[in-house]
Amino acid sequence: MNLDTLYQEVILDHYKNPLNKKLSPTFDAQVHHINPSCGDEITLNLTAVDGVITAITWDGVGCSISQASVSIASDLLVGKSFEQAEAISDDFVELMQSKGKKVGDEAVLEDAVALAGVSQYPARIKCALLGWMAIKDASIQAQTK
Amino acid sequence: MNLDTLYQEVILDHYKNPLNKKLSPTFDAQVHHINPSCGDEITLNLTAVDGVITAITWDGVGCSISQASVSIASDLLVGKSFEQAEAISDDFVELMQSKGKKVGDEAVLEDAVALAGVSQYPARIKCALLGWMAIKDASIQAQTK
Amino acid sequence: MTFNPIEVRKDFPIFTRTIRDGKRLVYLDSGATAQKPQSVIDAEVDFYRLHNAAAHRGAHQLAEEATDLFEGARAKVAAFIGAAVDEVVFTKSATESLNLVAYAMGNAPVGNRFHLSTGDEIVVSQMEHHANLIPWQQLAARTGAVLRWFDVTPEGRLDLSQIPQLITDRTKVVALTHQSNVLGTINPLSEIVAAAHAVGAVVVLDACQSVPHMKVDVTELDIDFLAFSGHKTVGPTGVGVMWGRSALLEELPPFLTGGSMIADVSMTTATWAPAPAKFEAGVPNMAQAIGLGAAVDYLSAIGMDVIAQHEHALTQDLLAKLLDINEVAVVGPLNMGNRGGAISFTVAGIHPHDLGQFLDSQGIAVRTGHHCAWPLTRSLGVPATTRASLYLYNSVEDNDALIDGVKSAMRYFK
Amino acid sequence: MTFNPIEVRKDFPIFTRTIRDGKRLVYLDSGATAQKPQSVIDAEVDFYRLHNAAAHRGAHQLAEEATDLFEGARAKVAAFIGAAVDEVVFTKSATESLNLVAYAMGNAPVGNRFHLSTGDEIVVSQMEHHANLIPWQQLAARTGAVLRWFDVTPEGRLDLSQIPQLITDRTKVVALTHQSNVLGTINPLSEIVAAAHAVGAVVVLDACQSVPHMKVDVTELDIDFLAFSGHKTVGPTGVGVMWGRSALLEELPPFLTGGSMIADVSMTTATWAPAPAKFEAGVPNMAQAIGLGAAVDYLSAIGMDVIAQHEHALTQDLLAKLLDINEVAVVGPLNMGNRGGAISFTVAGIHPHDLGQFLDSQGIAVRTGHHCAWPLTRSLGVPATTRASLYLYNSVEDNDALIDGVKSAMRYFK
Ligand SMILES: Cc1ncc(COP(=O)(O)O)c(C=O)c1O
Ligand SMILES: Cc1ncc(COP(=O)(O)O)c(C=O)c1O
Repeated sequence: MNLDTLYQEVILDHYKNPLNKKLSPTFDAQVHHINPSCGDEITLNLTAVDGVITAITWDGVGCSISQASVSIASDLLVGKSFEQAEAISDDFVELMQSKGKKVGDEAVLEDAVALAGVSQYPARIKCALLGWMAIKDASIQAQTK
Repeated sequence: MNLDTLYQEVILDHYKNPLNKKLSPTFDAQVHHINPSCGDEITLNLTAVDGVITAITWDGVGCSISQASVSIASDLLVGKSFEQAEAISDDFVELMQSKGKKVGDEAVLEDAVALAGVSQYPARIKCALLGWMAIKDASIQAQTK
Repeated sequence: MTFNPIEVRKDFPIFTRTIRDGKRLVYLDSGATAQKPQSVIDAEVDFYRLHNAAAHRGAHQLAEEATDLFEGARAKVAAFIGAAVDEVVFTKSATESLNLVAYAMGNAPVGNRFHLSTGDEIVVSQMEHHANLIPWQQLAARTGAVLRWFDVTPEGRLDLSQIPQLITDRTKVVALTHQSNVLGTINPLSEIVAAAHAVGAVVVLDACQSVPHMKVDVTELDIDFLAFSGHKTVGPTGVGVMWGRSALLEELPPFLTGGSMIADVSMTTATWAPAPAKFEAGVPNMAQAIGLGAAVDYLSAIGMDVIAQHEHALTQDLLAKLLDINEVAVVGPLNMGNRGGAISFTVAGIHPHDLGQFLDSQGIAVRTGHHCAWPLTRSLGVPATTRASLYLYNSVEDNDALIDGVKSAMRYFK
Repeated sequence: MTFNPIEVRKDFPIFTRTIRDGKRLVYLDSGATAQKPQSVIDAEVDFYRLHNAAAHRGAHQLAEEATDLFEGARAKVAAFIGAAVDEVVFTKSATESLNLVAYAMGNAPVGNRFHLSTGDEIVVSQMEHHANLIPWQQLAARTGAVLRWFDVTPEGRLDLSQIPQLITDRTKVVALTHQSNVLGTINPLSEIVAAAHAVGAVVVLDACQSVPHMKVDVTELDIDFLAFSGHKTVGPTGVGVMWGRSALLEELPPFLTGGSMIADVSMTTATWAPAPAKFEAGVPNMAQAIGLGAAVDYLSAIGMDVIAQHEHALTQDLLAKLLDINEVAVVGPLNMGNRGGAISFTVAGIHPHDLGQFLDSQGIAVRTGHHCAWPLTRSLGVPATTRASLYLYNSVEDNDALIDGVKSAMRYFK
């Protein structure tokens, strides 16, 4: 296995220049998630209008995988309805659990397909999912508000 | 190892016709001992006059080794002072822990040397010691009475 | 039937050795611990030689491999007992598993469904192994709950007529053995489980003597917690299983605390990871869990039904031969319905300890004593018995060796 | 010095394998778990192949042999730490050992010296592993006692100036790590032990990171309880040790209850066997205890002083080389006094998890994260670090491989 399949250029770019990494002053839901196995933490704000996610902002510490993944997700899922976001998120989880057997549908996952290599490193899957789980959690909270 | 070194004639004789196996109505100390690993139990009465053991009687259930051993001890230690009894008892414990390397001093231990073979069967040492430990315990109680 | 215990024995290296100066090993003590097939030994050895690292604790290749093997073992065990993967908790033994459930309940705060206090009752039976009795005695003492129990009939069965008196609105836990390690009795569960669930109680099953010997499916049994030991299941020592329904594991507080079982920790507080991690503090007994995975693979390849059938036939054979000897009294059911291969007996005039010693001199390994079920043996008036317990590697020749041994002992101690 | 880690490595079969497509295994994660020499593996295998039976539970030859081997292992471990044989209790892990002490104290009735209640205090430190922190948090919560702690100075030492404030008449327990698994700090004990004993408190030592790496003598240290894990001591997984002073073990109530730890049992009550049996309920982890016996034999044959010296030199070498890199910051003492071979560090601009992953791609195994000492890493402002931990099979070439790896990672993640 080549490390470059894990650390694709896209990932390192997002890591160095993360999108939406600045908590918005207002939000419909705010969540704080932790990865207890490595200590990474993230705080994430989500705003929605009429069932459509209009803003995801976040702050946190973590490895390149977790930071790039939330950066990608916070861009990809904005403008999507909660249903669409959930479907995309499910696709992403499936990709992560594929043990290197899937490449991901770029039409759906866009930049997130760059994380496909993570599925070959079981210990890193939680890193890649941290942000997505936070968004999922925030979506539920925003919807039940 | 030959089983006959364990089950000497003397032992089987004592087992079939145990000495002093009938609790006396009076006593200076009564103790109840249990072997928790096999469930054997013994009740033992001890009487002493002026520091000399004058009677040991007992009742209980147990294997041939435990029954023969208490039968022998209840005979051997009567007429001995507490100090003498303790010294003999110490000799017997040493014999039991000798892993087959000692034969025992017949002048001191008399019939109890027949139990020498027990020392080669670690799981049976507790059986052989049950009665002796009861006598030791009863002696202490009688002395501190 | 293609099953042949003599062939099976070849998988177990211990049968290549001899006992007491050259005698064939006749191992009739599997109720205490089972022998190990080479595949189980190899699984442990391979782990140490090739993949040893702390599971769940490293981003390096060895740690990944260790994690995969460890979690793979969990999946195997889960499939073996019909459970979901995350419901299987690795412990060090059935004893720890049962203590885990009892202590964790003791940790439940007011409002938690497992919280116990005065007025609550815990129901066990008189045929419990100490491991499924003392933890509940202690829990009762700590919480003020009352311990009640099923009696055992003279023929060695649970007295099911007591269900209505025993299992009431006050009952919170019913903890029962699936198969008695002394009597061989297999307890019928459906009526008890239904009664327990009707009053909102949970059923904890001590499956130490059933999981190794027959197909046990936690879903079919409809129980709530189950415990068994690896070492009695042709697996390694130092590993056991605690299974619990996932909804219950979510509510049950943890037992051992420490590394890898937390969600968050400060100097004064901690929160918990989801099960099974919540119940597996510390670097786990990886090699042993992996060995247990190989053990259930081994048993599954033969088939638990085949094993149960074999043991059933052997037990019937041995019971009949024992009862042919006038001096022998069997302690436990004489009929083969709901009866497993643990056979306890006494021989008039010979103390079990002496009989065991004599049998040992013939190469025959049995267990003697109260078998860690002292209240039972006392209530039956036999403080000690001799127990032969059968397993897949035993054969009719083993039974015959035992019968010969008993007869020789009767001559020896005449 | 005749000690040569390259020769030592030949005793450990795992070093014959390669990592990530043919790279040499550079194992710098012994703080998480140590690799196993062949002699340890053989001891476990021999037990299963030749002597497997339930120790203390049978009058047959296999049971005798199993008992001898198991008790022989206890004697070896006792000698290894300067203890009396009956003071050594086999557990499944250090985590269980520490939980044992905490839960057993929680079981102590009023009047027992271990009984805790409101007004009592338990003292730990900010550098504890979760295994020596959460059990005490929980005990405090259950009993009403208060948890207090030593702070850690910026250079990673205990702040001993707090002794008079922390250890007072209210103190019942002082539970401390001997060597920090994150910082490598070896805590000086004499002053703390003296202060604790002066107020009648007991000292519980978490020796997970000291017993494997240096001569530890419980009598010299004058402590009261000690815990360590087999798997970090080149021993098997699934075994740990709880040592306690014999007079204290006599008074301490049991923890796990079940078979082989009783004096007498009825349906509603039980009394206990003397230690160590009192603390070893159930069929024990025999093969693992025996493997641990072989492990301490292996270490003793080399000599703990030789091992400590070797690690000292290696640590000094690695610290110097790491500090030569501008981007590296070491978390923990920089001077070698009272400092062991766990070196945590950060590299500016690279998250530890990414560094660990990169090093893994080079065959180098390290650990990353909070190392189960989250309150410590948070207090130091480094939620995660990379940790290299050294042991007897490591060499200067391993250090150099790590340094090369760190430098390459800096280029990779530039
Ligand atoms: C200092 C310290 N204490 C306790 C533990 C817990 O040991 P185990 O996980 O083997 O129970 C460890 C290792 O994880 C440790 O490093
Ligand atoms: C019915 C039963 N329950 C519990 C146990 C305890 O199992 P372990 O000693 O493996 O923890 C045993 C075996 O000793 C048993 O036979």
